[in-house]
Amino acid sequence: MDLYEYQGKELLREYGVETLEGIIATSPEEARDAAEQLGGPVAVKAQVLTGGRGKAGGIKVVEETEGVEEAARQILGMDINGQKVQCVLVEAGAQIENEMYLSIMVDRTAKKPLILFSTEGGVDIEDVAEDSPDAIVKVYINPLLGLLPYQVRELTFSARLESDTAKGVGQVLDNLYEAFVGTEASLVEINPLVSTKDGRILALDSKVTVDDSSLFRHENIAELRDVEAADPEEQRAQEAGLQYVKLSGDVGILGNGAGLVMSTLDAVAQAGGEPANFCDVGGGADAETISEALNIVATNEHVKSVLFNIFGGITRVDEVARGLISALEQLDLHLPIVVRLEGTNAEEGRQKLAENTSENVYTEETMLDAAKKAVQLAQGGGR
Amino acid sequence: MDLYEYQGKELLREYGVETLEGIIATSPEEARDAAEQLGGPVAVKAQVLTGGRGKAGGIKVVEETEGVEEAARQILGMDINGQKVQCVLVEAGAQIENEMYLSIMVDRTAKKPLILFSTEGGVDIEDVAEDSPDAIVKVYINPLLGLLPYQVRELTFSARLESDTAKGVGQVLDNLYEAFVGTEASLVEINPLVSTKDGRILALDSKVTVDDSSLFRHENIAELRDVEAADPEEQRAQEAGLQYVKLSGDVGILGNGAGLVMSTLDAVAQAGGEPANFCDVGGGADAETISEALNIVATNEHVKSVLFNIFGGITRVDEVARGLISALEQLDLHLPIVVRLEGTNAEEGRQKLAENTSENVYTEETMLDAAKKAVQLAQGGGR
Amino acid sequence: MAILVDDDTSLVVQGITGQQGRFHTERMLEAGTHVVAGITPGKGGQDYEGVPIFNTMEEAVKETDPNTSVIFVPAALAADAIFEALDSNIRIICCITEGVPVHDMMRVASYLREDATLIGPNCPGVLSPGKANVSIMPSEIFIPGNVGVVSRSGTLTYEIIDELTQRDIGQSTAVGIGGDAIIGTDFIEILKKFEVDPETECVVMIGEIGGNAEQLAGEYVQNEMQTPVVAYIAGFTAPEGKTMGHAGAIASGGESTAEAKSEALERAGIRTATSPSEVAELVAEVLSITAS
Amino acid sequence: MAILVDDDTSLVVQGITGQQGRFHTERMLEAGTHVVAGITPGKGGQDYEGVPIFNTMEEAVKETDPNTSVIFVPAALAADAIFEALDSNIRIICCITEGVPVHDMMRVASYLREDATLIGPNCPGVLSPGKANVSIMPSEIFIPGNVGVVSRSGTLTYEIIDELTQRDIGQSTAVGIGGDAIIGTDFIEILKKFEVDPETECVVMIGEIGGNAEQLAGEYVQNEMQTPVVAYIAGFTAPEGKTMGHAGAIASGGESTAEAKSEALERAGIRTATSPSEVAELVAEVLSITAS
Repeated sequence: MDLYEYQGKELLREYGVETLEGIIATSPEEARDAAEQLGGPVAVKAQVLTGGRGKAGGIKVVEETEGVEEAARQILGMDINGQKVQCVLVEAGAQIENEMYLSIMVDRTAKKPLILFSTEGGVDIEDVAEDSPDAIVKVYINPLLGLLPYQVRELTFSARLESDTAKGVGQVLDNLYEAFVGTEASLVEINPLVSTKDGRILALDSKVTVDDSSLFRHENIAELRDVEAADPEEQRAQEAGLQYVKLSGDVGILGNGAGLVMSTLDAVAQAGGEPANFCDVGGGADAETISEALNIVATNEHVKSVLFNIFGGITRVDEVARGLISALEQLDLHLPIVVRLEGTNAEEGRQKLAENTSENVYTEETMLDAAKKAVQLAQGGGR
Repeated sequence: MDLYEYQGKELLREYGVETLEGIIATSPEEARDAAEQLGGPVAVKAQVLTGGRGKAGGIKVVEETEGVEEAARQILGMDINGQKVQCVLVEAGAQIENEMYLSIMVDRTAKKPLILFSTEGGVDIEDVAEDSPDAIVKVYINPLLGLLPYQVRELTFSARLESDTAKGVGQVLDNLYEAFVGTEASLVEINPLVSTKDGRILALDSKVTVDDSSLFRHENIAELRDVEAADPEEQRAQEAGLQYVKLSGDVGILGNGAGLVMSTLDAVAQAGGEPANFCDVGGGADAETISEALNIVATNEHVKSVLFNIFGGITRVDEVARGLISALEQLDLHLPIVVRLEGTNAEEGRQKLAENTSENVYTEETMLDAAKKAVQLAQGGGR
Repeated sequence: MAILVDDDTSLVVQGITGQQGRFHTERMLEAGTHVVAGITPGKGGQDYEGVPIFNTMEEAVKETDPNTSVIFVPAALAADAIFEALDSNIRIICCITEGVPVHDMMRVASYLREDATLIGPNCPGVLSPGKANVSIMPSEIFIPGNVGVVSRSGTLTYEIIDELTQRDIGQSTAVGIGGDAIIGTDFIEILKKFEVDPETECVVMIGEIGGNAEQLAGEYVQNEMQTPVVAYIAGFTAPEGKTMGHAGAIASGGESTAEAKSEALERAGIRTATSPSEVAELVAEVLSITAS
Repeated sequence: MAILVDDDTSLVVQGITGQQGRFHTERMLEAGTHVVAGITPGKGGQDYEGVPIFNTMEEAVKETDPNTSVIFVPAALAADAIFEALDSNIRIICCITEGVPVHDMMRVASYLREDATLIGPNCPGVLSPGKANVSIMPSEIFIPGNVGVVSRSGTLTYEIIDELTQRDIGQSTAVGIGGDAIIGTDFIEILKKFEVDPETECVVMIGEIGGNAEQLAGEYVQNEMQTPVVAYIAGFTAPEGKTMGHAGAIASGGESTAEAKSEALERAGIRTATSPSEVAELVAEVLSITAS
């Protein structure tokens, strides 16, 4: 789960990382009030869960309070990489001396936390990694020992920081590691981390991704989940316990098991089609779940055909077929549905389906054939 | 550093371990006030840093508040294993169902925390270990992982606790482990840990020993050090940075290095004498330190002779001799002092000493001869 | 032979009395697996389908001496169950549980020593057809043979197994290593085991988006492995930054995309299929080459 | 030969610019020890007595490739220094620092792997006469020879070394394992090394009150060791419950008393002296028996 900049900063402050003073605003008027309260020049920053908002015009620095309302008006409602800006962070100014980069992430290969630090901040770290890899300092942490003082020294000396800056960065790092562990984040990133002319070290931006699997023990963070921003389709699927990702194509896809569904999407693409979604109905897909899943997929007005791909292993295929039949009876779907059933008791399942369903249901034996059929149907042919 | 029962309980309560309500009192009047405040029957318990206070009459249960003053009067000032009782803990009563034993200690061999639990509490755990070793459950903790839930289950199931008691004991154990780590204790012991008729699990006594070496980062605990109770000799030595232990004999002993001093004590005992103290003046023993050490040893009125045993390694013996000479000049000691100097530049040192010191200073070449001489002098002979 | 689990496997089921534990214990028993013990705190002394239940692993080990465990406990308790198994000297541990917190898994991974193998979490487990089923995989679709299968996925693996079986190509062992970001055993360790397994003549590796374990495996195959490998990667159509079902299946550019993985495997000289059925075709080719 | 430190030792001094670090670095250099680097954060680039100083162990290792370290940093930083050395693959680490918190040491001990040896803390270090001095021991009183010495104490060891040297009995290596409750290496591990050291023909073991390491060592000597051992225990007159200088020297009944240790060693067939000079006499006896 990704947090907005202002949410991430709130968490970081709880762990002692200093940020600029900021106030969240959902209207131009609120933004002006915020700016007045803060005084002096402010930055008005779009709150979106995507990068590149600066280039998209989502950040405006306003020297005089009068300009804030107009700036906020321009930013609020803006579409940045498909996300509508619903609020802005109005943040006090600072006299920046240096911009640095600091992050801690879960390293999948090393299976431990990895700290990245660079004196070249404010730019994309991947660009730094490509252009001047030596400018990035890496430190791996043993999670059973935590961040050790010598590792902080290794980082600050490797980065050739001056003594005062080293001390400040070291303190931020200690706090950030506490935050990383305390919130069970998979990523905490401060870019830029700045030193100011008056000697402070501040987090000017924040990107925090927390581990969804840990939310059960972090109620305060779970509450930050932004239901408004989520796509209604995805939100409904989540409530139904489905693994669901909305895509931009016209072939709706359902299946059991994440790998199989990903593979089904690929098959549809190979057949020349475009998947409208990823939907994993899970192992024991009963009539109710299948019904809800079909319903959600059909909600998407772009969907022209549905591909339902089941490999019955432990769940027997005839049982899945029964669930599907019952779901189709409950629903009044006019979309063509291609069903591919394979695995344990597949024959019985297919037969049951043939006996019970209406003419908009097609059955295929292989995944590739099913994908072709669904694409054909979506493109208006094959009926 | 050992804590008094009431100090240990205060710490344990901070970590969520439940105890009975109690009030500390230094006079019979205070004890009566405390009992009135608590109401009902109370226990009046001598606060001393030694075991066996129950047998010594240091704990009295008083049913009626009237009896408290008398009980406190009897206990206050009592001598228990050489310790004068300076305060009592007046503690509320409880309806006890079962007495258990729970402790966590630093296990030197395993180099990790060891938990001991027994359903046979309120008695000496070493007796239990001897009489019914199966009644003691042992669990070792990996300090990098901490106490794991499965280990709590192992303990409670091995001890065959009933489900409710298991839950309560498990909670106490979690809290006690937190306390053990949080206070950097070398021992936290609750004996007895009791279950009450109303289903609570309470620490009825507490024995907490914290690691002296960790006190620099535990100011709140360091402040509990009881300067009043400490022997004035030992206290003065501690302030002078000496390793000092007061003993009951008549041969005062000084030396450099803990092992060598222990060995010197043994040599005195082998020669038929009794050491009056253990005093390690440390490596770089300068005139000031030696002077203060001699002074402290001489403070003890039982001391009849002093044995000063130095093996000069890195500290050269002639330098030590210079320090000793200068110390003796500053002091006006009439006690016979046997000096044994060995090691680097020993010859020069001995010579210097022979040239400069008065008739009450004797030099010997070996540790055994020096010990014999000191014992002889203490026993009134040999001058 | 086979790897990880076989006739010598004696299995303890951690969380045997939960819904999943019960269901799969029956299936594992049906497949002839030696299930010697189950663990459910508080149910010690009972039994399930003839398998004695213990309160703790300590008791189970003392009474039944298992060498392998399979874990069905809830996500919040999974790391504790793994530690319990490790500390009791269980040397092969399959954690089926999905949704184990990543920080828990980092701690587990840092504690793991070389003498123990953790498979998963969020995995289907390990199955050696005709020998032992320590998994939630449908043993009905397997037949014994000489193809090793290692995969980050569940049903996709069954799909491919089914394609193999329909072509009468049997399997030595199928290992689901799990779909999470942090798992106990990566492709390479399993490939190493298949490489030294005399029974395994070809290995199928099923990868997906997220991380770079497939690239590392590709390097290993190229540099160290004699046994031929056929690969398949799922997730070409996955959008960037979205978690596709498995917690670890997230393409965030660079090496984590299906394209990057597929290309790297091809570069490493590994036959890479574009569909599950092509996997089976390529395996058939490899085996006929090997046989000839 | 000798154990732990010898001509191949290349030493890094952690905390080289403190008072103790400077003093003993000079002495170690005088004894011919290859001191290749020193570490003091913030003083990287400087040198002390020709020894280059680095800010971190990482830099020191990159530039000078030491295999051994000696630690003189304050107690609060000692565990961190040990972790730094371990993580930089230093395989022999002598921690001289006194007063290291016990909980720090439990964490260190749990992190230690078999491929590294930590001596101390609160120890005088290790010295192989004529080869290397990684210690605060006075090398002047040593002469090369074939008696190994292992001890929990400092000056008491010097006393005994002196007695040996005065009798012309030289030493292979002297190891001060430290006087704290939790130390990196116990008697047994050192005895094992002496046992396989062809140069060492007799071992002197110097114990004291507290713990039961001497008893465990006694068992090892009795069951596993061919090399003769002479022992000495200090602290017969120590009162119960009092810490006698060393944090670990506390008799609390049972096995922790000098009597119990001494008796256990005698029972294990080990010659146990009652004074430092008797140690030397017994060693002389043993060596003359061995020689004859």
